[in-house]
Amino acid sequence: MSAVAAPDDVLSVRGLNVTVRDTVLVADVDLTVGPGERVGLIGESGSGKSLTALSILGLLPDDVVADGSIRLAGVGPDLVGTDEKTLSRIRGRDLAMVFQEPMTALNPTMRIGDQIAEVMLIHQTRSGRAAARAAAAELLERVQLPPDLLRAYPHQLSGGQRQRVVLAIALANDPALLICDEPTTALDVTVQALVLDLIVSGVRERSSALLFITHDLAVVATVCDRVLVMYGGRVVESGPITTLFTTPRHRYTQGLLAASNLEPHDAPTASDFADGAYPDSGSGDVAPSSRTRSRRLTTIPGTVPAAGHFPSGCVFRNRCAHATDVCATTPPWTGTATHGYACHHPAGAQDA
Amino acid sequence: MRRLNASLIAGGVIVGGIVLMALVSFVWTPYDATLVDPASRLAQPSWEHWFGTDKFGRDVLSQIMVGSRTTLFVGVVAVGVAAVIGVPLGVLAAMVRRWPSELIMRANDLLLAFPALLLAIMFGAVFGASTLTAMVAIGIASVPSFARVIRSGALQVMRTEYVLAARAAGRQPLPIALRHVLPNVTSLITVQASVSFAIAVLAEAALSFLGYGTPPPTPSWGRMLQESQEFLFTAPRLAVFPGVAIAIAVLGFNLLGDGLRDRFDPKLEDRR
Amino acid sequence: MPDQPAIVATDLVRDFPRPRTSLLTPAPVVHALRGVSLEVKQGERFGIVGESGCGKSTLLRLIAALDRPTSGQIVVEGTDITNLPERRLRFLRENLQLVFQDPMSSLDPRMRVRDIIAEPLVVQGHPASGARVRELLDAVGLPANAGERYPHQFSGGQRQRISIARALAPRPRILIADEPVSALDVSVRAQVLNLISDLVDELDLTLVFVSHDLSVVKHVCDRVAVMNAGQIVETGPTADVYAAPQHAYTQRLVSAIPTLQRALSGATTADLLSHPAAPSKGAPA
Amino acid sequence: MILRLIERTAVLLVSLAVSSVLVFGFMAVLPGDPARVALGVNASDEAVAELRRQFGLDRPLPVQYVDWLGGLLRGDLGTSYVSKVAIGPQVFDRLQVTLILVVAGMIIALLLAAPAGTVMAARHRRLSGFALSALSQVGVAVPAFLAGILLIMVFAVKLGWLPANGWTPPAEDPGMFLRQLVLPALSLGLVQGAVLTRYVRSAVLDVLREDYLRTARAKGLRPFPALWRHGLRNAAVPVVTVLGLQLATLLIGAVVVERVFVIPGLGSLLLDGVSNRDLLLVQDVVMVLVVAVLLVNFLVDLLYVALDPRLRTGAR
Repeated sequence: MSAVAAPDDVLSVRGLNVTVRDTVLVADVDLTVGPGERVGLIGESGSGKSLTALSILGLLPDDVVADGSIRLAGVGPDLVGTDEKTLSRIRGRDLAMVFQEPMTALNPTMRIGDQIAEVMLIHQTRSGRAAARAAAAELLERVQLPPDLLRAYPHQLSGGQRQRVVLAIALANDPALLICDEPTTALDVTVQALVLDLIVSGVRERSSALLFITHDLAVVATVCDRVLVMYGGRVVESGPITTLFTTPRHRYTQGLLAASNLEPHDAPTASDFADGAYPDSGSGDVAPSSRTRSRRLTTIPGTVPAAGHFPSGCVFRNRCAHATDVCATTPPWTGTATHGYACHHPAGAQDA
Repeated sequence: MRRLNASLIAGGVIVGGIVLMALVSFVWTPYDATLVDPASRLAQPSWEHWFGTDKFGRDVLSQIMVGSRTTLFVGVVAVGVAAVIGVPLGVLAAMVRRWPSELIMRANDLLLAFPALLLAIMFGAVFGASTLTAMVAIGIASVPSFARVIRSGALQVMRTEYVLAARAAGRQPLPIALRHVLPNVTSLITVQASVSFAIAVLAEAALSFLGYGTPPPTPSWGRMLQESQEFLFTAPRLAVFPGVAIAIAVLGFNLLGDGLRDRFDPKLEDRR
Repeated sequence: MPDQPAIVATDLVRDFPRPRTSLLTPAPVVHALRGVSLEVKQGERFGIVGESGCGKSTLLRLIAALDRPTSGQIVVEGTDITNLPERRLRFLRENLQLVFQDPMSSLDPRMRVRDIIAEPLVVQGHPASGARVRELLDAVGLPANAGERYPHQFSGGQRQRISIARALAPRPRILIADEPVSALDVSVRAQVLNLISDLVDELDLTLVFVSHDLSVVKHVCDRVAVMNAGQIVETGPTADVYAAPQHAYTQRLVSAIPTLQRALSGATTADLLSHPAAPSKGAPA
Repeated sequence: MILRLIERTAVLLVSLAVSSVLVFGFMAVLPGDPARVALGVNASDEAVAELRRQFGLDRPLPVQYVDWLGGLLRGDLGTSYVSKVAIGPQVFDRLQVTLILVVAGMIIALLLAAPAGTVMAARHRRLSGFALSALSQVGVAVPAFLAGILLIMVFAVKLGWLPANGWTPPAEDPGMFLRQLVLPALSLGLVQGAVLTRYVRSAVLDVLREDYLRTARAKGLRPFPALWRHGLRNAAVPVVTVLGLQLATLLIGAVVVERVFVIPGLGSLLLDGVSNRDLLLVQDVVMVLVVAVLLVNFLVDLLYVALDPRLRTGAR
């Protein structure tokens, strides 16, 4: 991983490790986000994607420890190991975050308007209470909520409305980087559409960079320019959306794409699997009749291991049909910092 | 499991120690706990009397040992009464429709207005003070907290999909209560029993102190404290030994309760 | 009677009273279902799609006789179950089984897997032989020794397999799956969907599959009913509903679903909000 | 919100009515004859009959109940069968003493518990938090009367700083009143404070785990300001519930402390009543205590509404 970050990157994460006691949850993650760039981070449960986000924000739970390097443009020190005082000046101003669960993200005993105004008063980006309140009203309007909600309490709002309030808080100080951690997972699909659109237009208006974390391939493809795929606490592949989703190289990415493809099997991404490269050993299915053959999905055998129980070397090798002895060693990164993969037997190579 | 649960171990050791002391007292005590010995009244602690003697010359250590039986006996019966009434009430309140459930809980709340001490004094006024009235009064006064805790646990169980699945398979309410609800609230029952036990020990001590608990000559920590009061200036140790015994017993049951709670609910594990 | 429909619901209404909030106005009522009618044929794979609060869970509970409608009628395999007392629902309890959404809450943590799977058999007085439990475990792709273990020793996907085994134990003819894959990882979701598909075929089951995700329903089901605000707004073959939604709500729903195909052909978040007449409109707003 | 107030008031009134029936029923029906009890087993039948007539005990129970309840509502608690003295004035005198004691104890408990519990929660992974937590566990295990005895041993016997017992009304000698109040109020307050500390700690720990506190941190608030601005009010909601129950316990718990410090409060009146077999006095004092507890619970319910907007405005 010899990639050198471009000097103007908004966010540059190098060799990030996250551990809890003796268990490694995130290992050696490199990640850059350029100015105005929208980068996706996808992975299933236990992939370490949320911990990566919390490390950047410096809000890991008490006994969880990060090391490595996290740098934010325009901010002097490395965010890893920086004192709380410095971090708190960055959070909410240069770096903002939208969390997954809108129902609990807002203080139930404080009015919406005060909660939005607060983030501007903390960082003194507006002069005084009145200005902050006026700005709060404007922010509400930008997320398509009526200004009279300023006086409402969170329980009077629906989940989608609350998430828009959280977004308004996050965007209030025009952050250089917005991090969204599964911002629409708890929302209905029609509400998701609106929130996604507000996120994208919000960062675009401010030329903010976006780090978007999700498990949903279609969402990430719609929202982002570039994507990193995480599995077992490691980045296994990264690249521009179109390239990565049409010609995946890592076997996990390939399997994930095939498994989430619910369309009839003529999509190009699945062709690699039609030859039965993945014996569906783990699922013990009964023999498919002719009628369901068209309905069968390509699967990745087995289940996602619990944190700390991923194999050594390539974290995917115990579920991978292409795994060989060499996979017991950690696969090297092939490609550039923004486009590459870590696989001994990549798809599309001779031996595939 | 996971980390060493210090509360559970400490609580277990203390409670185990008290139970052991009570058991030993059946077969052996240094002296007969009720033996009056005018020759050695208010003796200082010595090799003959480790904790000294009281105003009648009775051996304090022997009284503490035998007193632990009273404490445990009252606790067991009181917690038993509370659990036998409170657990079914709580489960019932969780399983019936809205308004009968509301009625049960309102009645329950009303009972909260009659704390153990007040009930025991009322019982004492009417039936005369005895160990039995104390136990029953403490037990009844502990019903509301049992019912409340069990109801909220049972409500959670009733909302699970496995109860829905059992209903879809044709399980009737009573088997659901027995097969699914009760087993899943046992941890709550154990925790609550432990906490209630501590409260019962406190209440028994207070009642005996007031003269509404165990009547003489049966030794009781609370009454030992009360008898010690006239010697506060001359022999304060008479208050110290039973006082420490009460505090350790309560501490033990509270720690046990906390430890069990941490053990059963890993979410709350780091609350200690 | 092979031709009689598996489930017929007629004009189902279910109101839930809410606590009063004011003295002057009557107690508010939540209209969970406002007149739902549907018919599921024998052997059909019927999907119900809708967002949270649309009434789909209420509808399921009514069909499974776990709740009673305020008005309307439900007939399952020719028997009117609307007002049948529990003791006369035995045929339903044997012939209709459910699989739930949450793999964490759907299995009693205090029971061994074999007891969980055998519960429907025991309830209905069948001999719950070890052989039957092993057979069921095998059918859902779990090893025979899984029966000795407790639910927490399994992953989410495996728990859903256990749920499915339990549902199949009394040899039901109708399987109702309530969001069975919503809580699962994508890579595991495919396995469980395959399993359900295979079992439905193998055992000739009628499947009612409820989901918020139209793409999944489209994959699994032949026909779909789209629910919104307590009503069915559109019913039809899934492919048709997906390709050419008629009702305004369905149109909004279909266009809001992000898909890889659309994204890769240039769809943006703004397109999710537009109507599906032109699904890939190109330029960002 | 008005509906809630009406509902709560209705619950209070029904609770009061039911508990009055319970108290009356328990004292009147179960034990047999209060006149016999008052006069003792050796009294002649004529004397007992005379007493029954004098106090209207020969009337049907419902009539007696209505009479008693009517008296209660007018503030007339009747006349003692034993001392033949009006009970009302005694009870209200004694109630004042007990209330002073309980309120002083509660203030000490709160002053102790709020900061200690918060610090324990905020530092629950550090040694200081653990040490405070262990200390509070020990505090919980000490009954108030034992704390009283220990305080007397240290501050009255050993150091001689404060009087060991006694009570002086504040109007008579404010200095003495305060000096005598310190130890009993402390013995109630320290113990209740320890109990309350555990609840404050657990409420604050709960709040610390809430998503909105993480949101507050993500806004740029440092841990303590985040807890102060967003946590305390939310943590107060469960603590207030406990506070209500605690006040009830404290009212009754004062009985024992009054005995230790020889204070003429409601508790000692109750105990005197019991030992003098003065059943009407016992019945009245019990009823007054129960009314006090129910009133406290009612006020706590209202405080709840003030703290939590979710109870004030209906959901959307």
